[in-house]
Amino acid sequence: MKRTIPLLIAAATGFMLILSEFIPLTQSWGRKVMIWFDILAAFAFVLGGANLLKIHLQKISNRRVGWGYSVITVVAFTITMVIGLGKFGVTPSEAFPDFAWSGDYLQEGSGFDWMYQHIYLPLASTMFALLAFYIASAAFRAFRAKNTEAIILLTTAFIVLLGRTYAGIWLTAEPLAWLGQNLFGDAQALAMFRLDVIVDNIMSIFNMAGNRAIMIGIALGIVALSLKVLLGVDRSYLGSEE
Amino acid sequence: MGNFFTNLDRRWIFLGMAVVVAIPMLQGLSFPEEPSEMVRDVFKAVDELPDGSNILMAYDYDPATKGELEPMAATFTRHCAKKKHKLYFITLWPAAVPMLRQNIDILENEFGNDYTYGENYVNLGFRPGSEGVIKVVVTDLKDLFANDVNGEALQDIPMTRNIKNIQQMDLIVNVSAGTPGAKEWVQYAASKYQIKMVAGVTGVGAPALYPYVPNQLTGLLGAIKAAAEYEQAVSEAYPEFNDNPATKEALRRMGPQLIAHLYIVALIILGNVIHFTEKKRGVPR
Amino acid sequence: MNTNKNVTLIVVIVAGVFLAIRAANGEFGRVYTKTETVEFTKKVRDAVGDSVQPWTVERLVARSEVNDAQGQPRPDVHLSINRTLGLWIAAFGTLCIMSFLIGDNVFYKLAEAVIVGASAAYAMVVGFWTGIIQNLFGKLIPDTMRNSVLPGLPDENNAELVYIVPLILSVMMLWRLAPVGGWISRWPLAFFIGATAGIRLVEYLDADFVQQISSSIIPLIVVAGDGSIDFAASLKNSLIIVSILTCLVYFFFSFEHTGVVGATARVGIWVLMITFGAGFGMTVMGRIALITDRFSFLFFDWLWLPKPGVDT
Amino acid sequence: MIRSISNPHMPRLTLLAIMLLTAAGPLAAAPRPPSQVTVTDLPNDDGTGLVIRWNLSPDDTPDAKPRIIGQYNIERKDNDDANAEFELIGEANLGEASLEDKECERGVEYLYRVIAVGLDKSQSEPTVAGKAAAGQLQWIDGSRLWFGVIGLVVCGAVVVFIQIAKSGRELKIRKIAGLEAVDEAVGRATEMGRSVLFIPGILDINDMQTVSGITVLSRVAGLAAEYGAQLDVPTSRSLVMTTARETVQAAYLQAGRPDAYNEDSIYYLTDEQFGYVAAVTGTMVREKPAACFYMGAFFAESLILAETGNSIGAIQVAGTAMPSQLPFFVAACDYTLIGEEFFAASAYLSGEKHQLGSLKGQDLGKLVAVGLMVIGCLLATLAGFSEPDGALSSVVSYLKDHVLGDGGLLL
Repeated sequence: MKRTIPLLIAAATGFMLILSEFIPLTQSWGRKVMIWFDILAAFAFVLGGANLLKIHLQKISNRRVGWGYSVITVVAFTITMVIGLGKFGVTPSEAFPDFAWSGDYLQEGSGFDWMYQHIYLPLASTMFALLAFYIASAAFRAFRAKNTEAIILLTTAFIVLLGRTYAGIWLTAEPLAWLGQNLFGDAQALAMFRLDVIVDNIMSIFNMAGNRAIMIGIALGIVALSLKVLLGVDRSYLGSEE
Repeated sequence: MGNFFTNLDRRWIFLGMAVVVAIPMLQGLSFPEEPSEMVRDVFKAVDELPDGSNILMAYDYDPATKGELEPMAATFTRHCAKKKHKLYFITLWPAAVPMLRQNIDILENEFGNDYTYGENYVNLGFRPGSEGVIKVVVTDLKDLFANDVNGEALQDIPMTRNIKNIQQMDLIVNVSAGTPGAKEWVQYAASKYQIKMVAGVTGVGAPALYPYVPNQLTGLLGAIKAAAEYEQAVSEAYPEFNDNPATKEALRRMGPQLIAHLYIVALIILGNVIHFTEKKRGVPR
Repeated sequence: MNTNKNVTLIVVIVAGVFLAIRAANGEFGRVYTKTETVEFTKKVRDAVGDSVQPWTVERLVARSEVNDAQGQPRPDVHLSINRTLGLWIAAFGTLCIMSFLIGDNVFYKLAEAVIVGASAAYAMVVGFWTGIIQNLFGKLIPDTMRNSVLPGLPDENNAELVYIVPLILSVMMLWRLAPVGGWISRWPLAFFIGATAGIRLVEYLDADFVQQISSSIIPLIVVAGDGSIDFAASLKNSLIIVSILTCLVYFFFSFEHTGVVGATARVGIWVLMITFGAGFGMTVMGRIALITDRFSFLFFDWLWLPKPGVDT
Repeated sequence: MIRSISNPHMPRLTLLAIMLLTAAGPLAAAPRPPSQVTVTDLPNDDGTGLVIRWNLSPDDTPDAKPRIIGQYNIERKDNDDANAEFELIGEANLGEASLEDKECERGVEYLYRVIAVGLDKSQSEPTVAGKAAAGQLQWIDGSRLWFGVIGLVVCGAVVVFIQIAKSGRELKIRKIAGLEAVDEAVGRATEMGRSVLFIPGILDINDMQTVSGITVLSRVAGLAAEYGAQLDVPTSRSLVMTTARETVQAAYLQAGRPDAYNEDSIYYLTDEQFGYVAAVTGTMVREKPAACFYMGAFFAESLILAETGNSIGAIQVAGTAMPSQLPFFVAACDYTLIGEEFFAASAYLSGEKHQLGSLKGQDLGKLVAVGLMVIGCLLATLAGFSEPDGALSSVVSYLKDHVLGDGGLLL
């Protein structure tokens, strides 16, 4: 029972929405349901947030290793939440000065904006920026000519890396123009071997083709998985019968 | 030594990355760029107009996108000033007002002899209404902009006295970080009234605008690389700019890029050298 | 481990001394603002009359604008204590995260603890104001919302009672926290997973299957306007089609990769490798830009080092 | 004014007249009206759309400099309401001769009129449509019929093959390297006494990649339960946490180890991408899991995760359908399930024969794709050599615009 009803709900909802795509009267249903999903996700924060607090409070009360950091997490969480929900430091919107709560929660100069600008944003964007370092170490370690596939991978990356900067042009433009001029009497004769031109061709031919094939495969994979979910063939997301 | 590289601690790679980015930044290192066809089209659109043409400088970007767009906007301003064009600054973004100010500072500081407020350039400032503003100013500028940013009536400013609407502009230069921006200027002004237009946009925004080139949009600069190429094109045509390091901002930002790219290329080579020496020595992996 | 600690200690001390010297010379990051009074538009002024007095806001002033042309401090500009503090906190946080590159350490753990707590709450606050207030209550009880937090809601928006459905589903979801009947939360989950399957099936089949096939229908031999054959374009089109087909062969599950299929699939893998290599190479520029942005924050916004070309 | 009048075709006298009229003030020189206003039903909609078409005003020509016409105003009124007045419902740019009004009420007859508006805001005489019209409701979206046929073929193939597999027929399916590694990775983690880390992507459960990740998690959890390895599942969405808990609990139950299931090992961190990554990488360097699985939708964090996992020497298996992140997983992980393989993983790992049927169905879908592309390209090539508007060209355009487009069944 505890699995059958949800299964029926999923199947009915899914097939109905598939059908709705072919009926003009109902074509907007899919969009509406996704807005509903956002609402549910917002409510579900209560579950996630409660769990986050629970885990850290447990850590603190058990004095487990690193419980001090848990204190910081709980404090940061609570302060951010109170300031954001309470719209601390938010003035009314200039269009509606007589409504005290009309200001945007992320209004410039408000408490939440301060937290966003000076804590969340620098930390998150630095985390993001670490990628510059990891991309270097990945290039060093992963691009080794172990087999044909690896050679192709690294050669392409190599060409694209060079061709995207002035180095590629500097390395190939002048020499190729000179060669073309002297061999064929036309400076443009060998222009297609310029690194920047090769990069353009790689992107518009192979990269495009590869991505397109991947996309077609993904579409089929999603169709098959969706059908399996709707038909109840794959019901692992539902949990157990008990 | 060989052992050092085989067991290379990746923190050395990280340190190398930090150095190759930081040093060119602090030194202001830059390298020449080769302007692409598209960038040359943008350059020509500004350069081939007769001196003293009317240009609408529509700068719609904010501090968040300044990093990508400021060098472009500054180069547009300088290039136009070199051609002694009459510049009408305007924006649809409230946050862009300080950006207009910065570009006007360039005019005052570097072209003060040629540029007098009200005769050669005017700052119309910001008006709310997004594309609605464009729809109005294409037919009647003074309907929305009775005054300039200082509150002076356009009727009393020599260069705006006879401007009825922006169809009288010879070119629209738009630097845009999103909506409203380049797309709206193309749709409601440039393509509707066949006004020539060039635009500079962020890397993210560029692909959506390519379809407009070249019919509705004479040229498009996408991201800092195109800005660097444009700086290059301008400084090739006007070598006197070479004395002013501020004209090389985008080129300078491409400096760390080039070195970092070469660094990664070097790492790939180094990785393979290690790989093959190990194979030769038969080090088991 | 010990060397690590020593190196870190030395780095921290050197950095501290450097900062102290700069601070002694007055060369450290500060943020300036000026106080402005908001101006109501005429429409607003007519609507509210004198009942509400305009308030003041602090506007950021660029470093170059702090002094006027003669180098004298502008009278309306003043140092903003809380934003200067924010600048230093931001710089400290940036360094804490970067220290992870050296290895796990107390600073990173500190930053991690802060960002997890702050960003989880941030997401919740955003979800509350947009998901629950705007999307749910704005639709369900627009009049109440218009009179309180969302005065800008268009007058013609009437209550959409159908939004009672997500509210009920959400309550069922939260029933998990109740001591009994937690299984009821499976119903909303099943509803949304079913909906996801249905919606995405159609979406992907349309955009990623049918439309991709459609844009792959191109002539293999391109004939130019004057009847001659455009060799470059023909080669390009043929390569595109051959590449797509070989990649698709790689993805077939029914055949082992041996014989002709194996050889074709091998070519398909090569195309995929070119795709990935190119993808990797193209991404580098964006990633370097990220780190230059962070460095530029540290060097120029925080440390006030001379910016080449601007301050020299 | 004079500077811009450069049309050589316009008789000088008219020019002079226009100049005089313009000079005389706004009363004069109202543009000439458009003509032939017709209104038809907007096809394939729910009856709330009408299409208004007109012939351009004679003053609306591209070579008129300065332009005389600024835009067209389209107004409508309820035809059955005697007191109704015309209301402006849309504006069209100069040079445009049609407008879709999608804001109609179903069943209400509307009368439309179109007015040419000059640059000086002077309005032409309105041209009223010949007759009023009401939107028609279409029950089926005809433009999607072909799409429905293709969808039926692909979905039908999946369903039919699942049925065939259920009936017990053996289906031959090739091996996928990354999937063999799943077992090995969990086994190694158990041997080393370290944990298994599973990351189901960073999107919510309303993305199929997350659903696919959860199905793979179900198998990984089953293995972990069987071997007695510790499983760690940090999630970046509350609903994913909830779903994953159900799934993992069921897997432990099925493996006969319900007691070993620990709810707290599946926990929510934060919705924000980089906050989540910061916490996960921190956990990784501290707990040092021996096996890391990245199965779901990933963005820029893919490389941060994979490089950190690599630095702690974990076996890493990734699966995603994000084409932009595949390069990084391919470069930094031991095994990567590319796109479709990732969706196939749950069928493989389930060990249930009938699930494999879906893979055969997917293959048939690929055959359809290959067939359509080959036939289409050959036809397009041949069409290049025949007359531009010949039969071949129309076949190709029928294939592209109708079969694979939204043109509907009929030409």
